[in-house]
Amino acid sequence: MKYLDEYRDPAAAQVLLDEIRRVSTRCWTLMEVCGGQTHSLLRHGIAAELQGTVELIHGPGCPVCVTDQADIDFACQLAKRSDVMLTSFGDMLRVPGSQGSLLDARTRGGQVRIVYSPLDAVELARRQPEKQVVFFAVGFETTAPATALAVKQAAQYQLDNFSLIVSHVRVQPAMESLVESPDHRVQAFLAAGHVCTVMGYQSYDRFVARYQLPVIVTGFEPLDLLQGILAGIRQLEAGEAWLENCYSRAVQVAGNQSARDLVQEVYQVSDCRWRGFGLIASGGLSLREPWLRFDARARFAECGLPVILNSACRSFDVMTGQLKPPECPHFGKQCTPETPLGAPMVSSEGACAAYFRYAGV
Amino acid sequence: MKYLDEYRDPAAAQVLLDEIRRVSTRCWTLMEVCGGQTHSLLRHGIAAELQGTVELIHGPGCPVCVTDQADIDFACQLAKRSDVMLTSFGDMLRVPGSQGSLLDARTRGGQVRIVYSPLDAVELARRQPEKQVVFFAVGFETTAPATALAVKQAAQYQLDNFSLIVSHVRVQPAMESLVESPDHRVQAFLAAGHVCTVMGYQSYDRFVARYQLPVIVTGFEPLDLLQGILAGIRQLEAGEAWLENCYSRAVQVAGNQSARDLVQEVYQVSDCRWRGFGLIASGGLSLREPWLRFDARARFAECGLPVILNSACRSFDVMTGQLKPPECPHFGKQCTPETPLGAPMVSSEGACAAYFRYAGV
Amino acid sequence: MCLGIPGQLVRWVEREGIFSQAEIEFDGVRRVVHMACVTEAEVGDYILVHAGIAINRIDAREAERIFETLAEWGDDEGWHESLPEGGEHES
Amino acid sequence: MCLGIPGQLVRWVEREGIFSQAEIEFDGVRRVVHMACVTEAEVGDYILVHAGIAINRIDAREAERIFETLAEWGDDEGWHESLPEGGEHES
Amino acid sequence: MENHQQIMTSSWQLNCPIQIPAETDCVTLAHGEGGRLSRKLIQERIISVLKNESLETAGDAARLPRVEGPLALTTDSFVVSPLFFPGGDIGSLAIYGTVNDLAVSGARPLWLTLSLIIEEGFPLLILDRVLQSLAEAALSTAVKIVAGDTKVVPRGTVDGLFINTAGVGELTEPVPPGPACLREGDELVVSGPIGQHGIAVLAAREQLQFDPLPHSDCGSLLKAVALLRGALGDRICCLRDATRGGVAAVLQEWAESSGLTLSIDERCVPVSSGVKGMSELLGLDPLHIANEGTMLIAVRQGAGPAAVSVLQTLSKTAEARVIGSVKARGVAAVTVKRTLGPEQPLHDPLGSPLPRIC
Amino acid sequence: MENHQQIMTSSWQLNCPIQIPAETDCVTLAHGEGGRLSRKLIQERIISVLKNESLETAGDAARLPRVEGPLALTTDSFVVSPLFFPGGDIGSLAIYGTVNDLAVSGARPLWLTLSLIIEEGFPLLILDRVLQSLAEAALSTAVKIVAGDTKVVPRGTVDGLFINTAGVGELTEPVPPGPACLREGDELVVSGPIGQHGIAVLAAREQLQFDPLPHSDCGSLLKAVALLRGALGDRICCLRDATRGGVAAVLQEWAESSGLTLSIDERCVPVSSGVKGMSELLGLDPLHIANEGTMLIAVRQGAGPAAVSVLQTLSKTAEARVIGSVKARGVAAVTVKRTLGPEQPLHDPLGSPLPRIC
Ligand code: SF4
Ligand code: SF4
Ligand SMILES: [Mg+2]
Ligand SMILES: [Mg+2]
Ligand SMILES: [Mg+2]
Ligand SMILES: [Mg+2]
Ligand SMILES: [Mg+2]
Ligand SMILES: [Mg+2]
Ligand SMILES: [Mg+2]
Ligand SMILES: [Mg+2]
Ligand SMILES: [Mg+2]
Ligand SMILES: [Mg+2]
Repeated sequence: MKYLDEYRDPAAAQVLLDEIRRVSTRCWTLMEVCGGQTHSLLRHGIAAELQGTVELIHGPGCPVCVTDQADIDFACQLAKRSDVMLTSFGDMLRVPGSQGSLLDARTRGGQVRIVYSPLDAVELARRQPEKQVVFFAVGFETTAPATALAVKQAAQYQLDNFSLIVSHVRVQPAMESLVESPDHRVQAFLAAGHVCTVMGYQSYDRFVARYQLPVIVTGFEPLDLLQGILAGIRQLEAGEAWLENCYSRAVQVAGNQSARDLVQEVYQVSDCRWRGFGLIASGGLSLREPWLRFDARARFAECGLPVILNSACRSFDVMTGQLKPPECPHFGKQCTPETPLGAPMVSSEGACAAYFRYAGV
Repeated sequence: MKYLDEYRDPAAAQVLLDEIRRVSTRCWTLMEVCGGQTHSLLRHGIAAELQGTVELIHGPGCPVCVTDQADIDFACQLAKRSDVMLTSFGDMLRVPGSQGSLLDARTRGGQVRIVYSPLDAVELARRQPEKQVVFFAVGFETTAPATALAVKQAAQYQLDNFSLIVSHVRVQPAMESLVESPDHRVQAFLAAGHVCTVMGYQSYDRFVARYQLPVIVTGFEPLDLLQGILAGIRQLEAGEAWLENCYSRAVQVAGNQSARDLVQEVYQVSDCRWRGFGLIASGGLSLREPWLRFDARARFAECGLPVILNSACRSFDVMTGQLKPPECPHFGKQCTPETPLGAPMVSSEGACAAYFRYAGV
Repeated sequence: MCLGIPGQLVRWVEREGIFSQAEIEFDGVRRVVHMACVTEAEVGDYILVHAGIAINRIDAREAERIFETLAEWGDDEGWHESLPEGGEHES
Repeated sequence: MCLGIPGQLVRWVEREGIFSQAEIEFDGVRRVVHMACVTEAEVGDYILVHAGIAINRIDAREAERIFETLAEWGDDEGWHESLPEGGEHES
Repeated sequence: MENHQQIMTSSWQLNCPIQIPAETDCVTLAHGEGGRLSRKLIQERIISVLKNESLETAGDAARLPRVEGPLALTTDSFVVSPLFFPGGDIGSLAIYGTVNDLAVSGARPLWLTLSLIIEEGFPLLILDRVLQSLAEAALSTAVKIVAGDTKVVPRGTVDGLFINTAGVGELTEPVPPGPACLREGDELVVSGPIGQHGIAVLAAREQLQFDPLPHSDCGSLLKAVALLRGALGDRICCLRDATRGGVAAVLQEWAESSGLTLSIDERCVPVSSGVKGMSELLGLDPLHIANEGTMLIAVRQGAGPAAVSVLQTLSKTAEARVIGSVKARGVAAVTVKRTLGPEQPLHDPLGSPLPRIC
Repeated sequence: MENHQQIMTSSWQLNCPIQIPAETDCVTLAHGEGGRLSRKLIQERIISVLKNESLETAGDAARLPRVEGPLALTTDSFVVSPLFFPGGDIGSLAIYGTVNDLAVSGARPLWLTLSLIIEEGFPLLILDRVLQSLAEAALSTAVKIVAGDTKVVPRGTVDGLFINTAGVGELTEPVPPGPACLREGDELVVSGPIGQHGIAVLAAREQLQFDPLPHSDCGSLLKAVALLRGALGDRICCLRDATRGGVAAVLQEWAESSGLTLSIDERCVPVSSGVKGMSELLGLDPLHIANEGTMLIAVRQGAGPAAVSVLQTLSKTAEARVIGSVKARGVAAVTVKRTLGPEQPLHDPLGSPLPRIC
């Protein structure tokens, strides 16, 4: 496929690998922010090739992993109501809340349906006016334009049977909270390419200036990742820290203005509980006033549930790069994809799942 | 089984048969009012044995057969609503309305459930408060106490999710309408035993006096039927016409006062459309004022449907004794239990079905 | 019409009002039947049951009549002279 | 995170407002994608699609850069002297 | 969680005697999708209970030794609701049903395949119980389950659990020739009281609240058939387990195959008192009600009493009776004598009998 | 009646290319209850389409001739949703699935049993269509359906139609010994492009609105297996149709059976362009996606190219490729080489892959 296959070319990758090895005088520590990058690094054998040359640590960039358990519990509660059809991306189905996952809720009789797009959920609501269709809106800024568009379409169609559980999170506040921690080890960031496709990367100017850490906007294919790693190491070797875009075929400096306008119109920035992190100031999105009628929390106010947190999981440490998944005492023992203790083991993007799959146990 | 098996004794039956043959000087025409009697006469071989001695013609006594198509259509409509569980006796399921039977409605997605007793439907309503449980209340006066009791229990339990489609019919007005017809051939009636168990038989005094026809209260087992037939023939041979009770182990003159009170409290006599007959004055029951909140017609007022009558079926003639089922031009041809043109072919008590089953085609 | 089956009352479950119930045995199987209309029955009585409710007690005395009559006919060479009443008479 | 796949715009279905849509081809299969955020694309352009909506056009010129760089490295014996920029620079 | 538990158990009628703990494990879609969980389910819950070599080494198909005689092959799907009923369950039924079909066809049952279709959310404890019962029935009839398949389907697309078994047997001489060989004078024998299975399942499913619940006759006919064939040899015309449609359906099929009239006397047909009571109450005819361990046998003229006395030596068939005979084709294909008069045609029911009140 | 029609068709996904007239006849419970309607359904809709003697004369079991060689026995239930998908339907699938299981086990397929579980309300026209497709598949693979069973279950207790087939075959020498015989150096061959069935069904079921819909590879492997066995003889170690769990699941099972590591190169595995595009878009790995007419073959060292060139003479397997080999047991049971570096463990999926966006 054009714009995919050529970025997986082994010979080209080998050239970049060699160059990374050549320029590295020591083993730098880079954090790839996005779970998709983590998977690609492992899947394509890059992490293994770079062992000893670069230390790659995994960032908080899996929206499924950081979705608050209380939101999952709420979604499960709604799914069990006979009048509700709960829709979400396939990713969310196996992530455990405090009382099981959405897949468990379906196994116990709840109605849960996978959609490819939030707009498909709007279509379901149009076709089934007797059902309350609830879309569980997880995802970073990349996904927010799609759910914002869904809200606007639902409003245009005057649907009163469509609502959202908004669990959108914002990636940059999480990066900030991470580097504010005194014991963080990150020396450079590979910023999440598709978030930047939507949001651009101007907002990292202040971040770079304040923390003096290189930030490289990076894509997802092997060549993209290697290019991002190489750029980061060059900055580090040169003792520099600036903002660099290594994913220029998909990312412009101001991002996608229409998409940003859409997000801006429907959502506002708000504080947000991140699973494994706790409350992050400005860490999420919530619906603005005119769209509150599409908020599932308001529509089904009676369904709130207390949260039971699972304290055994070390996901905070894993997602802040303190701990590699195999170093977690539960990894591969009590915690496997069949019996996950935490979200990073269950999401297809989670770092623990990536290690479990690709690194072999 | 006590009070069943001894009344099926072949030797005793033979004695009665012989006696009937002995006393008959000509072939009298008796109508057994009740479909249960029709089936028993055929099933136990009595009709065959008496061929040439007595002509037995079949009366309108199958409540399933005479239930108005409009009521069936209404029941089918309700069954298809997702919030309704339609309950009825097994007998009703195969009877065709103008758009198919309840079994068809279920095949097309409607929720239809067989109950043994109307009181079981009340229990279902108690256990499933999220469903509207509708009981399709067919039957003669025998069944009315059970459905009246169901209404009273539902009121006591304060159920707002239980209602009835009342299609109860009264047997005596139908007998009257039948003998009012100038071309009727009935010389004596075997009155329906279990209706009399509830209602007694005082009300036949006037009937006998007016029409000068013997009326014999008759049970359902072979000896009961033979005894009733014998009694009728004796009256006819003696040129008499009076009211006689040949089912005295189950029927008292005033019937069952508690059961009558119950019926009286919940229902009032009303005009009623009988399938195959048309409107019969005082031919049915309807709920009295204080119980109208249990009327499914009121609760689901928007579900009414126009009636399409099937004009090919000769059920009126069959049920008034004008036509033996095999004489109907459709019998066994277009009209079989699989493809019934009329209710008498489909109800397990219907005269056409009885002939189809027991008399062989 | 109106399938009515006799069974024997083996136990009262509840004797009051519209919820009164008793256990009735039908040739080896028992079922709890609504008794609101036959409140005066006693254990051992045979009850006629229709659609889950009792509609009458079986009158054991009356139930014998036909057999007594038949027995008479059988005993009596000239039974057909003294024709038995098939049932009680109400004019 | 945020699986974004490039596909080629083969046909506009609707070009107006929040309901605008186009048919996008991904290696042999096509799907109608919501285009509200990429209204300026033309037939033949490659579009980055995420969760059923277009989030950007692929910049064909920028896409070549890495290969040009690699080609230069390959041509030039002393390529490691003239280190290429990995990407554009924003300070 | 009370509501939760209710949702879980309300969608099919288990009628299972064991209490399900609220936290019990359930079958999930992943159990049926060919990965680790699938293999775990099959290894730990199925093969371990049904243990035998062929099943353990089976890849796509079981490899079996050669068979001397000609073969018999049969299949049945079991969709009974509720899964547990007095006298049996879907597991034992799935074995006995197929074993009986082979036995009445004149074959020695050898191997069975077992295919499970399980609804997502089905409790594993209940599955274990079904498999245990199935394994016991297989052991008692000495058949081996040599190949299997397990599918898990999404909630709402199957009612709890369906089971299919297919069976291979070796035909042993003399193979009963079948209903086409019937001739006038042949005698009809039923191996025991009829209608028990159908009534037991109906009472349990419709929650008719009868007590004691009638017991199904669900069980193996292997021994009875073996004894009978040993004693009567080629005087046996045909045998048939009287399942769906009851004795009436078997009579109907035999009458059609032979072109003759099959005639029975209702008063000779054994009916247990519970079945009799419930049939009267619900307006049903035991001749139309299903059996799962009772068969009809046609034997040559005069051999009826011998068949009965052989069967009566086994407790399961102690109430065997001659119930009728084969006659020249009369008005009807099947006739029944009841209280009085000439024989009545025995009607072929349209669908399963529904309980009725009038 | 519009609402009516909607209720009727909404409860299962037919995806059937023919338009169902509103007044079409449906399967009713009575069709499954052993009476007249049952016999009519079986005679007129099933036997007439599948016509062969055994089925017509079958009572409880089919009587079949003796078989010379040892036997193979297999079963599968087919629960695919939707019933019709591009490239096949549940009917053809039920034949090819079982025929393929016999073929890859080294057997010549002889006889099949056919068991239908039908939901009340299922349109007869659709049933006819399925049976027609099934009959054609049986004809094309020269297997006979000799015994059957039909159950109709109440509305809501099954999703339209499930089919079980069980198959009997005669093993022919040399029987491929199976994965336990694998040794280092043996080569792994895939018979064609992978993932087509799973992607076709997923796209049709979830109504993902892709166009053109990818086609399933649903079809018979009989010819390919026969050619291959003829050409390679005992150089074939084992064969397996890569159904549920895809190629990855077969590799995993073979690695477990042999105790060795099976190692493949992703870039050698044929994937059609439609499957590739959809897999990328939905975040799925074709190695985990089901096939229904594509097999994995293990052959002795050096025999891979011969296997491929034999297979390439058939159009169905024209894209056969050597994809890997057997090695001493390393870190992982199954490994895959992708873009760079050492081999990656190929993970065994937990349940079927779900489409994902992140
Ligand atoms: S291995 Fe499991 S318990 Fe440990 S951090 Fe990962 S998800 Fe949490
Ligand atoms: S045979 Fe059919 S058409 Fe004729 S009267 Fe009876 S029910 Fe009606
Ligand atoms: Mg296989
Ligand atoms: Mg069978
Ligand atoms: Mg069978
Ligand atoms: Mg299988
Ligand atoms: Mg269910
Ligand atoms: Mg059988
Ligand atoms: Mg198989
Ligand atoms: Mg298979
Ligand atoms: Mg069968
Ligand atoms: Mg369904």
